[in-house]
Parts: sequence; structure tokens; C-alpha cells
Amino acid sequence: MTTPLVEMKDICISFGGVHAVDHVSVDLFPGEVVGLLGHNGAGKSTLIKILSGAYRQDSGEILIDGKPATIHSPRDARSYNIETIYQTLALADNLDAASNLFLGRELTTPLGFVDDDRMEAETRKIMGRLNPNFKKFHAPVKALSGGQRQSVAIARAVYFNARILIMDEPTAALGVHETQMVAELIEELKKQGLGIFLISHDIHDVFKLCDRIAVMKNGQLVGTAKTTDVTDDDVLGMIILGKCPPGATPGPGALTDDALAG
Amino acid sequence: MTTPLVEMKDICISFGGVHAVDHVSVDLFPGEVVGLLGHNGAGKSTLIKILSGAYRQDSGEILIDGKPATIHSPRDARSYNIETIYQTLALADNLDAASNLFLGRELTTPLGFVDDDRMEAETRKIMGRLNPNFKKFHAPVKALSGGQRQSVAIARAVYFNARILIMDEPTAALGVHETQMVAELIEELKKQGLGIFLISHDIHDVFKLCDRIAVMKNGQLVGTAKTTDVTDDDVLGMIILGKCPPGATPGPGALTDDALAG
Amino acid sequence: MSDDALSGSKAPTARNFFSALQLDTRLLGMIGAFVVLCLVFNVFTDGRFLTPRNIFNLTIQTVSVAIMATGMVFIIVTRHIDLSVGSLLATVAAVMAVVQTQILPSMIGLGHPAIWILAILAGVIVGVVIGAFQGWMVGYLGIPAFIVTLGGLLVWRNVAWFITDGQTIGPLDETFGKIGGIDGTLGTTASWIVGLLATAAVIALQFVSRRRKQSHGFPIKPFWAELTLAGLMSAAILGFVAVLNAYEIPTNKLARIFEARGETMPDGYTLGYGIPYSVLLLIAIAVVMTVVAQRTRLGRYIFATGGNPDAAELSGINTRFLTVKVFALMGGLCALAGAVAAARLGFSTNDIGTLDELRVIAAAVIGGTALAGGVGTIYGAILGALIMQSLQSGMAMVGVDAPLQNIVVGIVLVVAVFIDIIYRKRTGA
Amino acid sequence: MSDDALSGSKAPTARNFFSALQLDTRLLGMIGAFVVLCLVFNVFTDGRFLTPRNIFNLTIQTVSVAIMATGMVFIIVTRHIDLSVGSLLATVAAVMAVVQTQILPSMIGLGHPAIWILAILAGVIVGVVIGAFQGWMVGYLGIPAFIVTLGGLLVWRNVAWFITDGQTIGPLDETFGKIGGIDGTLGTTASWIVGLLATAAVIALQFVSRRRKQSHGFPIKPFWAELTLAGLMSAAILGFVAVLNAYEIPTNKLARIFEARGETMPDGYTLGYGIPYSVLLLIAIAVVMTVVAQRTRLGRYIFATGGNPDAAELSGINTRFLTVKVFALMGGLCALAGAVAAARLGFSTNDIGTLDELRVIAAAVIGGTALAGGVGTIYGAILGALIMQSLQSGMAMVGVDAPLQNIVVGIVLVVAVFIDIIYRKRTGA
Amino acid sequence: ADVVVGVSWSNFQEERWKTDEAAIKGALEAAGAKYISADAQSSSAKQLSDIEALIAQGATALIILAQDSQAIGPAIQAAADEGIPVVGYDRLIEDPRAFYLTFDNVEVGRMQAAAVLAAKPEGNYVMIKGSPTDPNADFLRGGQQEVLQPAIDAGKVKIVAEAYTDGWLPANAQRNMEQILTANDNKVDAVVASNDGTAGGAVAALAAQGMEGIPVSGQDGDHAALNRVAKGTQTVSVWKDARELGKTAGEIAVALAGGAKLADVDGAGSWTSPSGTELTARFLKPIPVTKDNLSVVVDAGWITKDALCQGVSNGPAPCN
Ligand SMILES: Nc1ncnc2c1ncn2[C@@H]1O[C@H](COP(=O)(O)OP(=O)(O)OP(=O)(O)O)[C@@H](O)[C@H]1O
Ligand SMILES: Nc1ncnc2c1ncn2[C@@H]1O[C@H](COP(=O)(O)OP(=O)(O)OP(=O)(O)O)[C@@H](O)[C@H]1O
Ligand SMILES: O[C@@H]1[C@@H](O)[C@H](O)OC[C@H]1O
Ligand SMILES: [Mg+2]
Ligand SMILES: [Mg+2]
Repeated sequence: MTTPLVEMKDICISFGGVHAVDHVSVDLFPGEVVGLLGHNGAGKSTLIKILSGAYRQDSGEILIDGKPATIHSPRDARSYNIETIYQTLALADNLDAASNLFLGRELTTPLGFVDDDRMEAETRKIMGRLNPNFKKFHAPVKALSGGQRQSVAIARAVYFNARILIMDEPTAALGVHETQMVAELIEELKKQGLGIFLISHDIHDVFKLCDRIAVMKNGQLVGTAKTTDVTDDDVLGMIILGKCPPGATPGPGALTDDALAG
Repeated sequence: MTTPLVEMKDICISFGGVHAVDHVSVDLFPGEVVGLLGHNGAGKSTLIKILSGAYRQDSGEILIDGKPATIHSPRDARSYNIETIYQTLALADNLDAASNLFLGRELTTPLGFVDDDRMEAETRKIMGRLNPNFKKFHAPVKALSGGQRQSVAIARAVYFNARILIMDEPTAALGVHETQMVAELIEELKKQGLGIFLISHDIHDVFKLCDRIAVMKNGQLVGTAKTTDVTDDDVLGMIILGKCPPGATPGPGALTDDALAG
Repeated sequence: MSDDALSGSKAPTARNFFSALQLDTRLLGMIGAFVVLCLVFNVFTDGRFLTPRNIFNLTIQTVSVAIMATGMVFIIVTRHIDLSVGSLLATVAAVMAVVQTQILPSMIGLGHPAIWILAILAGVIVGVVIGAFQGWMVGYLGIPAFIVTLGGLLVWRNVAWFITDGQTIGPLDETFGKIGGIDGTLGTTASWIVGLLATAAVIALQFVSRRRKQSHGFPIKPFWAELTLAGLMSAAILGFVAVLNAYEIPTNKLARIFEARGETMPDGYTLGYGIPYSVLLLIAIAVVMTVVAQRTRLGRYIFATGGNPDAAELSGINTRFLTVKVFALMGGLCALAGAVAAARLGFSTNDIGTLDELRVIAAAVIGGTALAGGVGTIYGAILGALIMQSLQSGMAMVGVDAPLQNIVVGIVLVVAVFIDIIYRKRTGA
Repeated sequence: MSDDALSGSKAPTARNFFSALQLDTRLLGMIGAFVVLCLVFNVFTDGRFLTPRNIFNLTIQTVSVAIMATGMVFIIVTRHIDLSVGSLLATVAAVMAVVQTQILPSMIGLGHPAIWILAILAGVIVGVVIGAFQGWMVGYLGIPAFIVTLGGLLVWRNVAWFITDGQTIGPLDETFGKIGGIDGTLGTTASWIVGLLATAAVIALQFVSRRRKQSHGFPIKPFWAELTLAGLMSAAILGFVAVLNAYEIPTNKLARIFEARGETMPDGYTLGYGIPYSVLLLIAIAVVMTVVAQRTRLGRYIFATGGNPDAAELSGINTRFLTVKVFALMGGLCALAGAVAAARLGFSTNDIGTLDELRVIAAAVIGGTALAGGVGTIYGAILGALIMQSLQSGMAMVGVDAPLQNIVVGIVLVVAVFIDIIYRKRTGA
Repeated sequence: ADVVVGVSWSNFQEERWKTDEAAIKGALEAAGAKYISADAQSSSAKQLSDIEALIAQGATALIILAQDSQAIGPAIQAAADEGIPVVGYDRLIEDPRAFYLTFDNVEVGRMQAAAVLAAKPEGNYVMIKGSPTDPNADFLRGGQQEVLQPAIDAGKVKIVAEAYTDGWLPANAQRNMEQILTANDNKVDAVVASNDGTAGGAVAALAAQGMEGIPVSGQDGDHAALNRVAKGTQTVSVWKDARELGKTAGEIAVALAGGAKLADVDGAGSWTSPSGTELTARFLKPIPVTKDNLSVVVDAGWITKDALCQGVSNGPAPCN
């Protein structure tokens, strides 16, 4: 087996006493899509925010390409080619699509000035692929609909040769057609060898897109499994009851006797 | 046929030149769930925000129980027993669940002071039905996960004897289990005779829950149809291409010759 | 849900003890800081800082700013700011001064017993109207409060100048002068009565709240904790009264009072001041404002709007009108504060209230009101005002120069807010 | 995507004409308001308001506040505020004054030609350090800028007092004095040269930008529109130079200059002032700040952070350090503004910069910077400063009472912002 | 040409300047000259702009109440360049080209201290100073010190406390006085306050301790202060008869505009400033108003007897 792209080991974080993430370990291989599942408040967003540098774990370790990585800020994460699409889209409302797409990584002229024209041209290219309907290149993104904003956020994450992509419910706000395009995009990125963490509540999507799943409950890992080894109902059982089916590798959060803790 | 609960007639609104909603007419009968579908930016949220009083139409008329209604503010909408669950949840982050649930309609003691104890007791009751896992009654809602917040928003909309319920992608952020509970809730409310507008991108959900659908494209109505008269693919065609199938009543936005306008 | 979880019968350990009391640790921290401050000054002034006399002075000096600070809490909680309070105070003080020295005397005669109340009424009306007008511009026209009240800062100070024609107006009505502080106190007996009534009220409230909680089956504090709390609060109230009563009217002044009555003072006669009317006014305002904040819809809407203005609006709260109300309230409080300030000086000057906006905002913020909105308490603001005043008065007593005083106040302001931020981060509040 | 859409060959109608120019209508509105203001004052002063002399005065009077206003734009765009600029100006002015009158003379000798630049350098360093320190507290400690700079307002004014011991410090170095305004101007010939160079630069820039747009296939303005624009801008620049050149140095002063050189002045000899160095400084700052705002990453990050601080942070922008930079920049600009202000007076006084925070914020806000963050322009702020100064000077000239002047300024501030809000709502910007 | 006199006020927002203005206007009207004015609102920077504006308006003579005696320099320079004569009004202007017409601030300080010293030759003194950012505050304090110094050296007078009053605010003076009294256990025998506003604050603090009546000084002849003198709670208000000063200034300005030399001015003399500048000056005598000469303010029409004697019975003349 190759070295995993990402290993998160024994990660813990708590907010004022609440253990949002509690000794969770997951890994991700190149060209693999790992689905993160769990009930609302299970700790999925918090876990991946640690990987993307938005939060800092209380304890536990992150390895990238087998080497310990220090990720203390979104800048650090970017330096490891980790890109994130956040659940609450992180866009600067007063800037246009191009400025948002290149935010923090502006294209510049030889003199060091930002090159708006080139950025717009690039933006038109990538948006053409992702959402051909998109026309509002000069409007600030606050004038876009929820789904249009989502497209911009996705475009931003995939434009910059990411090696590790984190998607926190990327299609929740998207229309059918747009969702389909994202699915195609994921397939394509996967072929390019990216590793993708996908958070989603849609079991169908998950089975369609993911190679493996990891289920969380109350901040703990219930277990991980290949999508080929488990059924829909198995996964539902993991999510709702925390019951780890035979095909899965149980985690510390798997159902034991003190099962129904809230 | 009975009088419709709501008739929105020929509604138009534009933002700085953009026709977000363009001569749209829809209606809703008691005990009926109407699904509003359409691509991102089609104008769904904008349309229902007019009904909920968040925006005011530029032209067009709203009838409630066959009588013209003036809805200029969320307060007006409430006076017609219209309740809304907004796509961007409208919660006061610094208040707890009970305060949010009763916001604007606090229970008071005979002396006119707010009665926090009674409100908390009521909140525990309703949340017990909607999301039995919910325990954080004394935390400000900003400390809740996306889905927990969603539950509070739903609880608020259904607690106050609504006659007309508007749900803008209510389950987008919800886990499988929570989504299921919302579906059950919709069934129950429908039996009680409420009329429900449901915006969703999930075609499966829509077919499961809705009696009729209305599809929008680029601010215009493509058409309306009973869910029993059309197929999944018909609806996808309406959403993506704006093509109105035989089983549906076409609207002004249905595909004609100038079809592929963006 | 049973009481046991919290009231368990184990003997309380120190840690348990504090947590069982369920006190606001932030409040405790502020009180602690305040006590330390007082003790330090007390050392540097050879024990003069914590004399009944100085404590009496401090409370009086604090009243005007503290009154406005309670209103500023609501303003800041709704994410606004009011930079005009100092100027507004000048305008209403000018109105009250002109009404009582020029308008009313010519109408109902100089020294008429109703003058003081009519003057205050006029001031409050003007204050509320101006405040409401500013609130209207903020709420209905959508102009940021910073701008509206910055304009107000310029406008009202100069309107005051026109009202008084640039003159110092006075001497003010004698009864009016009583709400200024030292010339209007309850006297010892009445002060004790007020103190006892307050103690009784506090205990009764505690009891009622406990009963209500019990009836809903919510967790309650252990009984011994309630008792301890009741004891502490009673001690604080009665101790405060005792201190104010212990400050004796200077012999000269007493003698003059007797003289005025045509009597002679018995030898060795002494008399305590007791609670000043101005302090009573402040306490009344504090109680009313706290009830508004915690137990009324208005208060709930103020905090909800501060937490998320859009959500409040969509919940059917008329946030525009709410803004008008909050600013109108602030205007009314400015008027009361102006009455106290002018009465204390005995006249209304052009420059009355200058820079008060900074003091008032600082008091609210030091008291834990967050500029980001949604968070703040009335008692915090009053304590904040008291801390600021103690700092300034203490330094004046020690003989620190005015420029250095200002520097210290500036630093304390920033440090206080910083500590508050750290505290909030730690507790996750 | 073809040019035709915009440049169509139809003869331009009035409506087309303006839209094809693609001018910022907001800017046009402000210029319009400014022109009307000037014309009204001109009528009321019997034509004295729009004399070369008064225009010269106005520009000089505006410089100090305008320099700071450009920095305030960045501060406000990032959703902060700086209340300390007036006090900070006093501290740096005091530093520069003490350095050039006390420290440097004893080190390198009085009248040394490097004194002025070393003094300014010292001031800028102190300003940047203080600004950075305040920015650090805002960015890294998370204390709201309102509080940090409110503290700064108190602290730095009084630090200045300690630096100068409460004295007026001066007279300042003669070369230093030249950046104050009237004593340091380019003279007519050099002014014309500068004017022509500026005109050439503007036209060249326009041309380059057009070419770049074309090469990407983006829409461009019709050629006649570009020509009209170029003509307008050239006329504005050269007209401005002509006016400043038309203001003649008073005969007495000229005579004295000749005397100093040991010559006698030829009869009927006249000489124009030309562009003051201080105005050149302001123009240079305006150009640099505009480039920073529109064409650099720093500027992009400033606006992104103002639009959504969380998003900016998550996009990998170091928003904390950005805050430090923005405040440090403000501090440096305060130092330059302080140099101009002190040089103009020839002394550094205790009261220097008093209330400048209000003027500076008002200038930025009148110039269209939104307090909610994310929106603002450098030229707007400078125009805002000019409008405020014209208003004050004009009213002083007309003989409006000072209190009334303040009232008018307060009202104008609120009304200007209100109009801006309506404008934004209308255009959906 | 017509005579146009421009007057630049440093801060019109104080009670007294309205009177000055009326007097200047009166004198100018009598001479057929035009009056224009501006208010610097306590800012030396604004004052410079104001004067530039006055010159631009065609002033042929200037009367300047300087906010800062030195920083006014560029304005004097500008006037000189245009050949416009300047009268330095009330406050010193360190420039020989300006005519200096004043009540000397140091002298005012001396008078304040002298009156208090006369009433209380021995004891504990408190000095309530003006605003730390107003240079006058230190001039006044200097004059006060000159007079008190011998008594201090003799051990008769002891200064137990002194404090600046931020912004000259009476409320600040009141608080400072309260704290000083507390710190000194009320062992204070006299208060030298630098103007009537601060005196008002100090008296309010003294009254709270039943100590009103101990000597307190002030200046400006504010109505409220004169009333206190009548009541016996303030010892002296050094009265600078603004009408006299204003009238004289107007007359001098008109004369200078007509081409008169500085030295030709009625009553002018040569005077050397503390920093060595040789000036042409004319001094008017400030009058210390105490209970002994209260009538002078009524006689001069400065205040009505009613206002002066409000609440006073059996006071000094004219309130008896
Ligand atoms: N900033 C915070 N402060 C306090 N508590 C937090 C914070 N962020 C998250 N939490 C808590 O941590 C827990 C996990 O939240 P998280 O957002 O990771 O859940 P999630 O699995 O992403 O849920 P969802 O599916 O609803 O998005 C929740 O109980 C939440 O209340
Ligand atoms: N406040 C606004 N200002 C300007 N344009 C707006 C505003 N709100 C919406 N729009 C525009 O109106 C159109 C309709 O938006 P709307 O939010 O109603 O779409 P939607 O159908 O709800 O899409 P989604 O499925 O993405 O939520 C979009 O083009 C959007 O850009
Ligand atoms: O007359 C006084 C004046 O000299 C001083 O500068 O400011 C305060 C006034 O009272
Ligand atoms: Mg989440
Ligand atoms: Mg929507």
C-alpha cells in the first residue's frame, strides 16, 4: 500500500467543554474520495476545519505524505496544497467572481501589480466549464444566488492544483444540473490523483462518488468502510445508531453498551 | 374546487435591472404541498420572500383565501399566519433556542413580563418531537451545529399554528435522520390542512412529499404540474431546458424558440 | 432534571461553593478589580480613600455618567453607538436651566415649588424628542448611528450655546439643586428604612424565582447557596447604607442649617447624610433598566436585534421603531443625567458634558458591553462608571497631573476590554 | 464581447454621451455638489471665494486633513475606525519639533540642511511604530479598534503634552517650514512643467489601459469618449496649475526676497506662487494610495477583508498582519500630516490636531467610504476633505457665527451620508 | 478705500467675547468701518486659515485674539506681506509688527493671588489651574506664583495641592477640589482658581463641606461669579472690562488702517516681552472686583443690580 496522502491521528478539539472532535483518526489516499458522514453536530465540519487550518487541534497529529505537518492557519494548509470549500461559503461579498477566485493568490504583472484582466480571462475559462450559465463576471458576489456563489467557491478550490480537496456539503445548495456537474468534476479530479474529503448528507451521492466512508457520531469515529463492503442500511445504522456493521472497521465511537448517549 | 389558500398573481421584482422574478403566478391549496423547483438563481427564494414579507413585489398581487392581502413586512405575513423557514436561517445567534423560538411572540406573565420558564418548557416539548437528541437548551444558538440550528428554525415555524408554511431548502443541511423527521412532520402538517411551499433541489424528496410542483427558470415560470402527471425526467427537462411536458400547465417561461437564453 | 444534580447533600468544597452560588464570574472579577483599585488608592492616600466621606463623594460623582451608561448599553447592544450624549446633555441642561430661571419664574413666579419638576419634565421631553429624532434617522433612513450622532455631537453642543446665548445660567432653583447630590440626602433614618425595604425586596425576589423554577421542575440552587447569597446581598445593601450614614454633615454646615432655622446647634451635635437623592435616582434607573433588559419584550428585542438584526426583522420585530425607542430612551436618560450634573454645579455652563460621550461609552464597554452587539449588562455599565470615576478621583487625590490621569484612563480602558475578551474566549461565552 | 456593443457608431445623444464616458456617477455628483457650494459662496462673498488667492488658500488648508483621510479610507474599509489620529498627529508633531529644535541642533548644529528631513523621518518612524502598535492590539489581541484608538485619543494627546512639557515648540527649521504651504511653492515655470508632465502621464495611462483591454478582447470605450475624457482631465490639471500660478506673491514679500538677496526689486515686478510643495505631497500620496488600493495585493486584501473578514482569513490572507499594516500606514500618514500642519504654523502647539479625528473621519465618509466596510475611494476622501474645508472657510468668509458653522457642518455630514445611502440603494451598488 | 476690520477670535464659545465683540462693533460703526470676523474654536491651525480668509475678504486691518502667541506668526507674516496692520488683542503676539493691546494675563494672575493673599495672609493654599493645553494657564499660574513666593519663602503660605483643569471645565474643577479637600482633611484656607468657571466648581465643592466663604479667586467677571462675590463665596473676579478693550481696539485698528504708525497710537508705549521681543503696546488695567468695589460693575452697566444681587440680602454695596 502506498503512503496515505493525509493521515489525521487521534485528533481532539473541544469548545468550552464540548468535545466536538474526540480522538478521531482518518486517512486519505491519492485518487481516493472519502465520504465523511454523521448526524448534525457530529463534528464533521470541525474535523475538516482542523485540516484546513481554520481551527487548531487540542491534541493529535496530522501527517501529509507520511511526514508530520504543522497546520496552524489556512495559509499553512494552502502550502500543503490543501483546498477547502466551506459549508458557509467563504467569499468576500463586495468583490467580483475573479477577485474571489484568486483571493490570496492574485496574478500579478511583472511589476508586481495585480493583473485584473488576466484573472478575469482565467475566471471566464473555468466558470465556463463548471457553470456555463454564469454570466455575472463584473457583479460583486453578494448579488449572486446561493448556487451561483457555490459555483464560485468550487471554482476557487479546484483552480489551484490542489492535491487534497475538502468539500463540506458542496452541493447542498446546488440545483440538479449543477450538482451533476460537480459530480463529474469530482470524478475528473479523482482521476488526476487528488485526494478528496467529501462531507454530505446525501447517501445516494456518497455511494455514487466515494471509495470509502467514515462515520462520526457525537464527535467520535463510529467506523470506516469501503463503499463496496457495506449497504445503504449499514451506513444508516452507523449514522443513526452508531452500530458498526461487519464490513467496516470500528472506531472508538462504535456502539458498545452505553449506546444511546445523546 | 375550493378557494386557494394563497394565490400569487403576476408577481414581478427586479434588483437594479435584474428581473429576479418575472410575471410569476402560483397558487396553493389547503392541505397541499407545492414544490418550487429551478436552477440556482432561478428566483425561487426571491419569490417566496415576497410572500413572507421580506421583499416587496414591484408589481403583481397576492390573494389569501381569495382576498387581496397587503404584505409589506414579515409582521404582515405573520398576521396572515404565514411562517417561513429561510434558506439562510434567521436566528439571533446570541440567544438560546427558547428565546429564538418565541422571538417576536414571547409568552408573558399576567404582568406583561416575558416568561422564560414557560417558554423553555414549551421549547423542550416541541424539540423533543422534532429532534430528540437536542439537549443544548441554555446555550446561545451560535454554539449549535448547522443542523441543530436548522431544527430550531423549523420548530419556530411550526409551533405557531401556521396556515401557510414556506420552507426554503429546509433539509439541505440536515442529516439523514433529521431529514426523515422533517418529512414526517410535513406529512403531519399537511393532514392538519396547512398549505406548504417547499423549495428543494432534491427531486426524490419532491416527488415523495409534494402534490404539485412549479418550476422556475431565469425568473420566469416554466410550468406547474401534479407530481402524479409527470416523471422525474419530465421535471429535469423543465428545470434544465425549460421544456414543458404534456402533463404540465405551461407558464410564460416555457421553452419557445428563443430557448437557450442564459 | 431533578434538583439533586445541583443541590446534592455533600458538604460544599471551596470550588463547589462558588459554582453552587452560580454567580456571574465576570461580575465577581470586576468587583475584585474594583476592590483592589480602592485598596491601592487607600494605601497611597493614607487611608483617606476608603472613608465614608470619599465613598459618598465617589457615588455622587459617578451618578451622571452612570445614568447615561445604562442607556448606552442598549444602544451598543443593538450595534449602534451614540457620540452625541455629551452635547445632548448640554442642550437639555440648557433647556432646564432656561426654563427654571427665565421662563417659569415669569409665568408662575420665582421659587414656585413646582418649578423643579416642570423643568426636569421639559428637559426629559426635549431629550426624548431629540433622541427619537436621531433614532429615526438611524432606524428609518438607515444612516449609521456613528454618523448621525457625530453630527449630533456638533449640532447639539452649539444649539445649547444658542439657547443660553453663551452664558452660564444660574443659580438654579433650590429644590432642583437637591438632585445634584450633597445638598439633597435622605438622612439617616429614612436611609435605613430604604435599605431594609431593599433587602426585603431582594430576598422576596429570590424566593419567588426559586419557587417558579421548582414549579417547572428546572434545576435550582441548593438552599444553603440561596441563603448565603441572600446574606451577602443584604450585607452589601445595609453596609452601603451604613457607610453613607456614617458620613457626617460638617459642623459648619450643620451650624448654618440651624442658624437658618433660627435655632442654635446643641454642642457636639452630629448628623449623617444618608443616601443622596441622586443615588436613589440612579438605583431606580438601574432597577428599571435591568427589568427592561431581562424581563420585557423590549429588552428581548434589543438583544435579539443586537445578535442578528436581519433575523430580528424577519421574526417580525419592528427593528426600525426599536431603534427609535432605544435612542429616545437614551435621550431621556441624558436629560436626567443633565439634571444631576447641572444641579451638582448649581448652574448650567456652556461646556457642561464635554467629553462625556467618551466616559459613557468607556463605562459601558469596561462594564462588559461588547461593541459587536448582543451582549451587555446594566450593572456592568454602572460598575464600569464607578471604576472610571474612582480611578480619576483617586488619582486627583494622590495628586497625579491631569495629563497623566488621562493617559492612565486611556490605558485602563484598553486593558479592561482586553481582559474581557480573554475572559470570553476562555469561557466560550 | 465585441467592441460594437459599446462603441457603436451612432452619434452620441446626451444620455449615451455620459454612459459612454463610463464616469463614476458618484464622483460626478460630489464634484457637482462641490461646484454648487463654491458658486453659492462666491455669490455671497462678492466674488471673493473663487479668486486664485482663496483657491490657493483652500488647497493649502485642506492638505493636512486630506492626507490623513486617505489613510482613514483603508482603516474604515477594513471595518475599523481610528479615533486617535488627531492625538497621534500631536505626538508626532511634538517629536518632530523637539527633534529639530532641541535634539538635532545640539548634535549636528542649528540650521544644518539635513535637519528637516531627519526630523520628518523621526516623526514618520514614531508614527508608524505607534500606528503598528495600535494595529497589533486590534489585529492580534482582538481589541476593537474603537476602543484601542479611543484609548489612543486620550493617551497620545497627553504624551504630546509631556514631550513638549506643555509648551509651544518653535520656531521650526526654515526648510522644514517650506512643506507648510505658502512659504514653499514651485514657482510658475516649474508648476507648468509639472502640470504638463501630469497631463502626459494621464493620457499615457489611458492609452495603455485601452490597449490592454483590447488585447484581452474586453469591451472598451468608444474612441471619442476616451478623447473627451483625456481633454477634460488635461483641462482640469492645467487649469488648476493656471489658477495657482495666477495668485501673485504680495509686493512686500517679493521686495523682502530681493532685499535678502541684496538686490532691489524692479518696479511693477510680479511673480506667481505656483503649486505649493504641500499640495504636491498630497497629490503624490493620493496617487500612491490609489495605486495601492486598486493595483496591489495589499489593496485587494484590504477590500476583501472589509467585505468578509472570515472569508479573507480562510483565503489565506493574514488579516491580523494586514491590520497592523493598515494602522501603521495611518500612523505614517499622521506624521506627514503633522509635518504639514506644524510647518504651516511654524510651531508645534499643544492643541495641534485637536478634533482632527472628526474631520478626517467625516472627510472619508462624505467621500463615500462606507462604515460597514469594503467600500471607499481615495479620491473621494480627498474631495470630502476639500468640501468640508470649503464649507468652513466659506462660512467664515460669509461671516456665519461659529456655533452656527458647527451646526451646519454637523448637518451636512449627516445629509451627505444619507444621499450616499440613497444613491447606493438606487444603483444597487 | 473703505476701512474693513477683520477680527479673529480664538474661541468665541466663552461667555465674555460676546461683550468684546459688541464693543468693537460699536467703535467701528462710529468710525464708519466694516466689521468681519471668524472664530478659530480653540485651534491655532484654524485660526491661521481664518486669518487668510479675512485677508482674502479684503480686510484693511486685523484684530487678533491669538490662540497661541507664537504659532500665530505665519498669520502676522501674511498680514505684513499685504501691508495690513495687526492689533494683538488681549493675548500676547510675539511679533513687533503687531500692536499689543491687552490686559496682561500674568498681571491677572498676580491680581488673583494678591486679592486672596490679602484676605488670607497665612495658611494652606490650593491652586486650581486652567487647561493644561491652554498656554494662558501657565501664564496665570506664573503671575500667581510671583505674588505668593515671598509668603511661601516666609513659611506663611503653603501650597498643599494644585491641579490642572482639563478643558477649563467647572465639573472637573469641582471634582478635583472635592478630592483635594478629602485628601487634606479639609485643611484648606484659600483657593487660587484661575478663572470664574473653575472658581464656580471649587466653590461648589467647598459649599458641600460648609466651607464656602474661604477666599477664592477668579477672572472674567462672569455674572455667576459676581453674584458669588456679592454672596461672599468668592473673593475676587479679576474683571477685564471687555467693552473698554473692545472699543479701544476698534479705534486703534481704524487709526492703523488709516496709515497711522504703531507708535502714534494714543497711550502707546514700548514694552519688552518676557522672551525679549520689543513691542509697541498699550495696557488697560484689569480691575479686581471684590466686595469692596462691587458697585463698579453695576455702574459700568456690565451687570444689572438684580442679577448681581440675586439671593443676596444684606450683602456689600450695592446689594444692601
Ligand atoms: N465555534 C464553536 N463554538 C462552540 N461550539 C461549537 C463551535 N463549532 C462547533 N461547535 C459544536 O461542535 C459540535 C460539532 O459541530 P460541527 O459543526 O462540526 O458539526 P457537523 O458534523 O458539521 O454538523 P452539520 O452536519 O450540522 O454541519 C456541535 O455540537 C457544535 O455545537
Ligand atoms: N438582494 C439582491 N440584490 C441583487 N440581486 C439579487 C438579490 N437577491 C437575489 N438576486 C438575484 O436574483 C436572482 C434570483 O435569486 P434567488 O436567490 O431567488 O435564486 P434561487 O432560485 O433561490 O437560487 P438558489 O437555488 O441558488 O437558492 C439571482 O440572479 C440573484 O443574483
Ligand atoms: O479669560 C480666560 C482666558 O484668558 C483663558 O485663555 O481661557 C479661559 C478664560 O476664562
Ligand atoms: Mg457541518
Ligand atoms: Mg434560494
